[in-house]
Amino acid sequence: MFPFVDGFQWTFGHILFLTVFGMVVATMAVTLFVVIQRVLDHYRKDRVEHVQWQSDFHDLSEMDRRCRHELAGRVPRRECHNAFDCGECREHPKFEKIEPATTALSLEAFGLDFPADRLYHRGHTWVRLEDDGTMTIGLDDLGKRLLGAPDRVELPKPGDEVSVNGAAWYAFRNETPVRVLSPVDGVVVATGGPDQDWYLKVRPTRANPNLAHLLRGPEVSAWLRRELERLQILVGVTGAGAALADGGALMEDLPGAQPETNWDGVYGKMFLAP
Amino acid sequence: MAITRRDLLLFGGGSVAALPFTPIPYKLLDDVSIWTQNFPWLPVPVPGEITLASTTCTLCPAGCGLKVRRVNTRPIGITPAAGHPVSRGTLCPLAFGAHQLAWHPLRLRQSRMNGQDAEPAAIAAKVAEAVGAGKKFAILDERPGRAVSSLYRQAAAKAGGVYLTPRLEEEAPLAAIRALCGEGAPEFGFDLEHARTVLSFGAPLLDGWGVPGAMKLHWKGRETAFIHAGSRFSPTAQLAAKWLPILPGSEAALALGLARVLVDEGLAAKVNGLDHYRALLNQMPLNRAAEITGLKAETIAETARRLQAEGPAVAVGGGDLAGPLGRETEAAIAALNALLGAVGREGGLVARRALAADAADLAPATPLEEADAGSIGVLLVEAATAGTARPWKSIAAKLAEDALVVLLSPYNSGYATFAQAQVATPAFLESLEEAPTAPGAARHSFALAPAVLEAPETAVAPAEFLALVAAEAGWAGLSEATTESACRARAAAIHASKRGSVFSIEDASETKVSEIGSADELYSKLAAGAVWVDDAPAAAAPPAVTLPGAAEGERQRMLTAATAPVHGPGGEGALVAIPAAWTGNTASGVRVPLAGKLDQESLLRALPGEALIHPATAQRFRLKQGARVRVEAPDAQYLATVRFSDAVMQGVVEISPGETEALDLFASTHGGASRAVRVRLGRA
Amino acid sequence: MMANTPNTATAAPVQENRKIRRFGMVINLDNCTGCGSCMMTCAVENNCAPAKEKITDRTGITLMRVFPVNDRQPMPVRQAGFVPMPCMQCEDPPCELVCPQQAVELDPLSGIVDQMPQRCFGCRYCMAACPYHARYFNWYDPEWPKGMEQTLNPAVAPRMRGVVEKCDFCHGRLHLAEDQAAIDGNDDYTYTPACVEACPTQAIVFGDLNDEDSEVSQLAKDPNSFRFLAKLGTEPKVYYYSEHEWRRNLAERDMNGNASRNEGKEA
Amino acid sequence: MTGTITKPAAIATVEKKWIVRGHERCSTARFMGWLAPWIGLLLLGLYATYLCFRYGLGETHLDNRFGFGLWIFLDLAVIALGAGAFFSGFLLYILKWKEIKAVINSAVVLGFLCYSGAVAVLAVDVGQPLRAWFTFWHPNTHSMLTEVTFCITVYLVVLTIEYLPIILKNRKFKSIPSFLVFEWELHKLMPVFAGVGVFLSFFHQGSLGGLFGVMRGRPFAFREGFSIWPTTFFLFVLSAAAVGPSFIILTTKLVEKITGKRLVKQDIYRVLAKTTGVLLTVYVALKSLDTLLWLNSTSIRAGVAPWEFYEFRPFGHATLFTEIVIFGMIPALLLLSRRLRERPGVITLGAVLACLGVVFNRFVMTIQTLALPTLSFDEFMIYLPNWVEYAVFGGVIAYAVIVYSLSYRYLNLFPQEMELQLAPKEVNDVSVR
Repeated sequence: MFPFVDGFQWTFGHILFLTVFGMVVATMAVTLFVVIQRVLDHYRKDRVEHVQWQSDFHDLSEMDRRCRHELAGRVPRRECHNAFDCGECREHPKFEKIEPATTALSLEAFGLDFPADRLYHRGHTWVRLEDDGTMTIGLDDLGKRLLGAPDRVELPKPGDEVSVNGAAWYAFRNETPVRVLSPVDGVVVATGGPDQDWYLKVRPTRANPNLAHLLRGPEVSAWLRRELERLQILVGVTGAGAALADGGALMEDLPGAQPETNWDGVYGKMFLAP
Repeated sequence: MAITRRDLLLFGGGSVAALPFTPIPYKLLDDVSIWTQNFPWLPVPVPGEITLASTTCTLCPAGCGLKVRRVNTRPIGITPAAGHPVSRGTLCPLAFGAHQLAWHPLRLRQSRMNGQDAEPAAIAAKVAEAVGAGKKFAILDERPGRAVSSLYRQAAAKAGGVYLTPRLEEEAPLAAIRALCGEGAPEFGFDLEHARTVLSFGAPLLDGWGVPGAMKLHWKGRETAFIHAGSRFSPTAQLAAKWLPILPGSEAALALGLARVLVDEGLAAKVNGLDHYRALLNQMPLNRAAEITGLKAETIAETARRLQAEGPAVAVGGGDLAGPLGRETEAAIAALNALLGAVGREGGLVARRALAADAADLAPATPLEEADAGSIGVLLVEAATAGTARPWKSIAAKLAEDALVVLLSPYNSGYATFAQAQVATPAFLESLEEAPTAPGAARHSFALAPAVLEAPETAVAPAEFLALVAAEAGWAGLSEATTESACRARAAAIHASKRGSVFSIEDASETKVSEIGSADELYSKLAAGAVWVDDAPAAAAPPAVTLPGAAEGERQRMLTAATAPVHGPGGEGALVAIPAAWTGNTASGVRVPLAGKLDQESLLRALPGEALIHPATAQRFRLKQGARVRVEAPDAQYLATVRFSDAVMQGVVEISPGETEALDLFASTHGGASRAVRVRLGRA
Repeated sequence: MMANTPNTATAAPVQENRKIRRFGMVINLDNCTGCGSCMMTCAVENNCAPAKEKITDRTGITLMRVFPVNDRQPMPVRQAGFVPMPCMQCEDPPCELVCPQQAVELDPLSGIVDQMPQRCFGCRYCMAACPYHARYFNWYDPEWPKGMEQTLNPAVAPRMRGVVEKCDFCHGRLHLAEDQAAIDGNDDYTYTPACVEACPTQAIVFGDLNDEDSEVSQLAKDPNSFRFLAKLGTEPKVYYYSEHEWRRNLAERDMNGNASRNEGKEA
Repeated sequence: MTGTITKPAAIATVEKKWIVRGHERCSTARFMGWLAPWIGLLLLGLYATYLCFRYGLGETHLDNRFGFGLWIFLDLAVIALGAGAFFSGFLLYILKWKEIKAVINSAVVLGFLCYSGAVAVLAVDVGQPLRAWFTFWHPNTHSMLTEVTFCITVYLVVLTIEYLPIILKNRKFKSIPSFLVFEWELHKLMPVFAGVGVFLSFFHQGSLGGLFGVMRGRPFAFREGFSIWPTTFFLFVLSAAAVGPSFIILTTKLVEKITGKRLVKQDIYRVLAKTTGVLLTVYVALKSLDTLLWLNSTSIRAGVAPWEFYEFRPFGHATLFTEIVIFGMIPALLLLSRRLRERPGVITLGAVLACLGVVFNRFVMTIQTLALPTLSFDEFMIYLPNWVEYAVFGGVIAYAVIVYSLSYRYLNLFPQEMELQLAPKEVNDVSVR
């Protein structure tokens, strides 16, 4: 077979055979090489969290990947292909201008507390732009009720960097870890916690932070309605199926009220970390 | 520096990635595959120059010449001896593997008595003690006619005992002829070489009679018609010019039927006693012969006419690998030969030149069957490694109670389970052996088989053991006797006769005995691997032959043998068993280790212990292929494995003898009538 | 690193001036008495071990095998005989084509289909491909009773378990003849395989089919000579001879018509 | 910790953390109970393997006539069924049929198990497995088996690479950032591997057929063809591609049955069933044509009477009828009909018949080919495998079940599982082709 083995004679068969298999093996080797190069590149550029979000987003079910414009009723069916990064989305600017966040507006929040002065991330966090140029990050009301009273939280230390769609902090409820996604890029300047209204204060890493991916104004209501529906289904299927609402409003401590539910699964869905 | 898990992982990963670039995996792969090509447990043959050593096969009575291919002292193969006057450059399959017999797994390396290792001298003392105590002494010599046999006969004479010989099938018809010739008749031999038509009564002329392939070679380029009458579709039957498929046990009826045709049609040669024989033949009309044999009457008539028309013709009795014919059947066949004028004629039965007697003072050779039942108190058996075996029952019947049986054999097999003492003797090729005249041969011969291998130190040659017994028992003249001395005596007798010539295997040269200076010279020639062959029979007037059956009782016995075959109607589940093979497969010795190539590893022969049966017969007994079945004869039974063969006659089961127990099935018929026996089949 | 890789039979390139032989056989079926001497001597010559107890006719190693055959007529008019079957040494061997690792090779000098057990990994594809069932697998390691390994023929290496082997016309003897010829400086040699030497009726004629004058090539051209399954196009170099039609008819499977048989003989 | 025994409950708690987030899986104890008999079977298989390696293949009922037996037959069958992996890869990555995404992970795992299992059995089946690499060192480029060996080896590597991302997606593994990043990048380039897999599969599935088609000495198997490839080459590729989707249907339905969960949407089954239907129709047509050609020309020229092959019981004419009509035409028509495809029962039946068909075809090609006599004095031979052969193969089945069960439990084999868990009814938002 090989030229360096005794008595070898080249034939057409050898040439064809070696060429074909050489090409196959070469293709596979090159591909693997490229993969490894790209992995190293991600490490070099510190894009691990970004990749993680991409990967998680990829794993979300189709139902969970609906475009915000579909939720808001601007388009009948649309699946997001951009990992919820509307700033990078080509289609996004084509839709009508989206209202800015304003206190003047009150949102239909189905008995929940969703102030209109903030921008909402689809991972159930909110961002409030402070006058001093910092941003306050907190858990929205649905997120709070989902976690109830967490056993503990692991917050970043001031000076740590958080990146958009990367982990902002971890909360634990009943031994179930919840990775809460950061709505924005920034450097932590102060930390709050479950006892306070907010969790993190961050200083944006860029002068002009891209906030296009955050929900605001009336679309928050549309999104919230969809989230409550999802929750209903999730709990209905994975749990005992009892009503979550206590006299019309959602209960304060959902896991406490419904311990039989697989909250781990619910958190994965609701906090976009499958 | 702290080592983190990450470091370890990196190190591991890096090592794995780098491994293909080191020689380690390739070296490992290489070494492993080389190991598979040279597994340490595989023997490696030691190279060396191949030399040839001439000797003679002594496993069966045929006495074929052979050369042992050797590397140093190790035998690595067997080659036929070209031009050998007895074997004509042929060998049987077993001979080709015979050089491995010395290492047979059943090899007996230590003499034993009562289940314990014992010195041969102790066994000899025991024998002498028993003889001294008045027990009747006997020696069963499975290979009679040797020079050593004369030592046995001397011993038997000294001890007042008997010297027993087995029945050699090829010799039985010759003995029957001799009986027709009256007192002082010569010994006869078959001269098949010059016959034009040969009718065999079950004799396996093409697959086991004499030396292998002999007939094919004899008849090459000659128009020899070979007619075979037998119940088995054996190779001989398959290759015969004509096969007469007779029912089991009907050989005598066929012989009488043929005789009847010859006599009735005036085709018979001039012989004495035709009148009384006609009285016998009158009771065997052709139709009756046809009915008993299962042949058409015309077939018998045509065969008889053909034998007469296409002479010289000869009938060969003597049974075959399927066991002996009865005495009466042999007589009927001898009578047929007489009627054909084959006695004393070239191409028929020729008178052998007589061989000088070895010594005086010999006990007569008594056929085993003729020994008195229950008479023997001490029995020495010298077992043949291959060759004809007999059912142990036929021996046991002759033994007194508490008889001491001593087996002289290199193997722990055959009669070993019945012997109180076993003397470990040298195996084939390990000691000087001799090959006397092959049974049925027209000329006497004598070959020596020099030792080619070294015998184990513990092995004692039969003659040496006899010397030990003689020393203990005080038999004069025997205690110094050895195989060599006996052979020297035989050589001296041959030299004195000045007859025949000596063929040396080594250089394929022939020397007339008359040209050899001394008896010692003749001996040393023979001892280097040579064979002496007597001169051709002298032309002489045919002896006067008298047909058998002069006495009414004898006629009655012959008629009974012919008309009471075993295949008649029997009870439900009855059928006839015949042995499917005799020589080689079963013996008091062992099978050649590689013999499995012929039966176990191929379908050439029936496997020992198999019961061949026609599928239709099997269906009658609801037997499946491969089933274990109990074959029950009147006073013996045997467990066999069923194998279907549509070449087997319906209502017949062919037993391929595995152990001597299989032969016991046929023991009840052994002495007299036939080798066919009525049996029942039962589930194992 | 790979210096010790399995041996290669292709080592010696064909020297231009060397005589090219086509060793072959003509087996006279009329002479075969089915005694089995060829099988025994073959086993001895080629260092086949005595069979283990579990071995049957379907798992044994009989490089030369004698098959009992008959004309499939009912008894007692049936005619029967024997067919000794060594490897047919096909000129276009189907086994060589299929072996994935070149453990089978048609020797260009002798025309013998060589089997290299040292290289064989025992896939048994060649056994499936051989229509003559001439290939045998070592289902176990060979085992000799204690001491019997002394009787091994030094010209032939015993095979290990898990490899295929077959008749190679006594390659050991050929090599001895070749070595002797090389010493003598004489390329005009022949030799005798063990089975040919052993056959008591001299039913096997062996020699160089390329040599027009040899007995074997004369016999091969005899109208009574035939080859088995000639229609498959394997071009066996083992011919058979019989003066009996029923034996010659064994060459091909019965097509319920005689025409095809004749075609088969010509092919 | 020293000296204390970890309590089962603690094990269960830890074990749960490996399960994909949100997947409902049975208790640890129940899972162990399910695995136990399979582990037993695996151990039996390992014991039988030991027997073969220690004493030799004489421990099986294989013989010189049936050098190929149960193992090779089932290997061929399993490799044909495992073709679902390459063919669904082809549909998803090359033809971009997105629906296939719902089963691709399961298909890859099945493919990996089929191929690795087949290779494991082969390692027992060959007499000298330690010399198997000689094929790479001294390959006979004319041998179909060389091609098979090369392709299967490389394809097994491809399948391993395809399996890797699925494993790395395990909840625990993906929490390791480097695993996650590697998985992500590998996943992005998966179409390259899928393409290589398709190429390799095409050749080795074909060469497996060629294995028999080139055997000139076996007129029952021998086929003429195009260039170096006999017709069986193409028939094997086609039949493997045809039943691959059916096998995915069957395995998925079986997993659904065992777990009591819905794992893929009905329309996925319909797409797969239709694929089988179309390909099987083409296959049956070509197979029939090939059979006619072979009976009327190829076999006659090889000296065998056209119908003699079917004169040996138990392989009568019914064999041919069963292979082509019952296991070919009927499932092809069942799955081809849009109306019949609407009924899940019909899909199951069609898929079962199609899979049986390919298994039966492989059986005929291996076992019947070897059972039939070639020489005029040959006997037709029967071969029955012994327990060692069954046990070794059973061990491989057990291995496959165990690995698949672990994969199902800890990996996301069916991406639609969660969605279907939540969906109160059929969600028909994927357009049906």
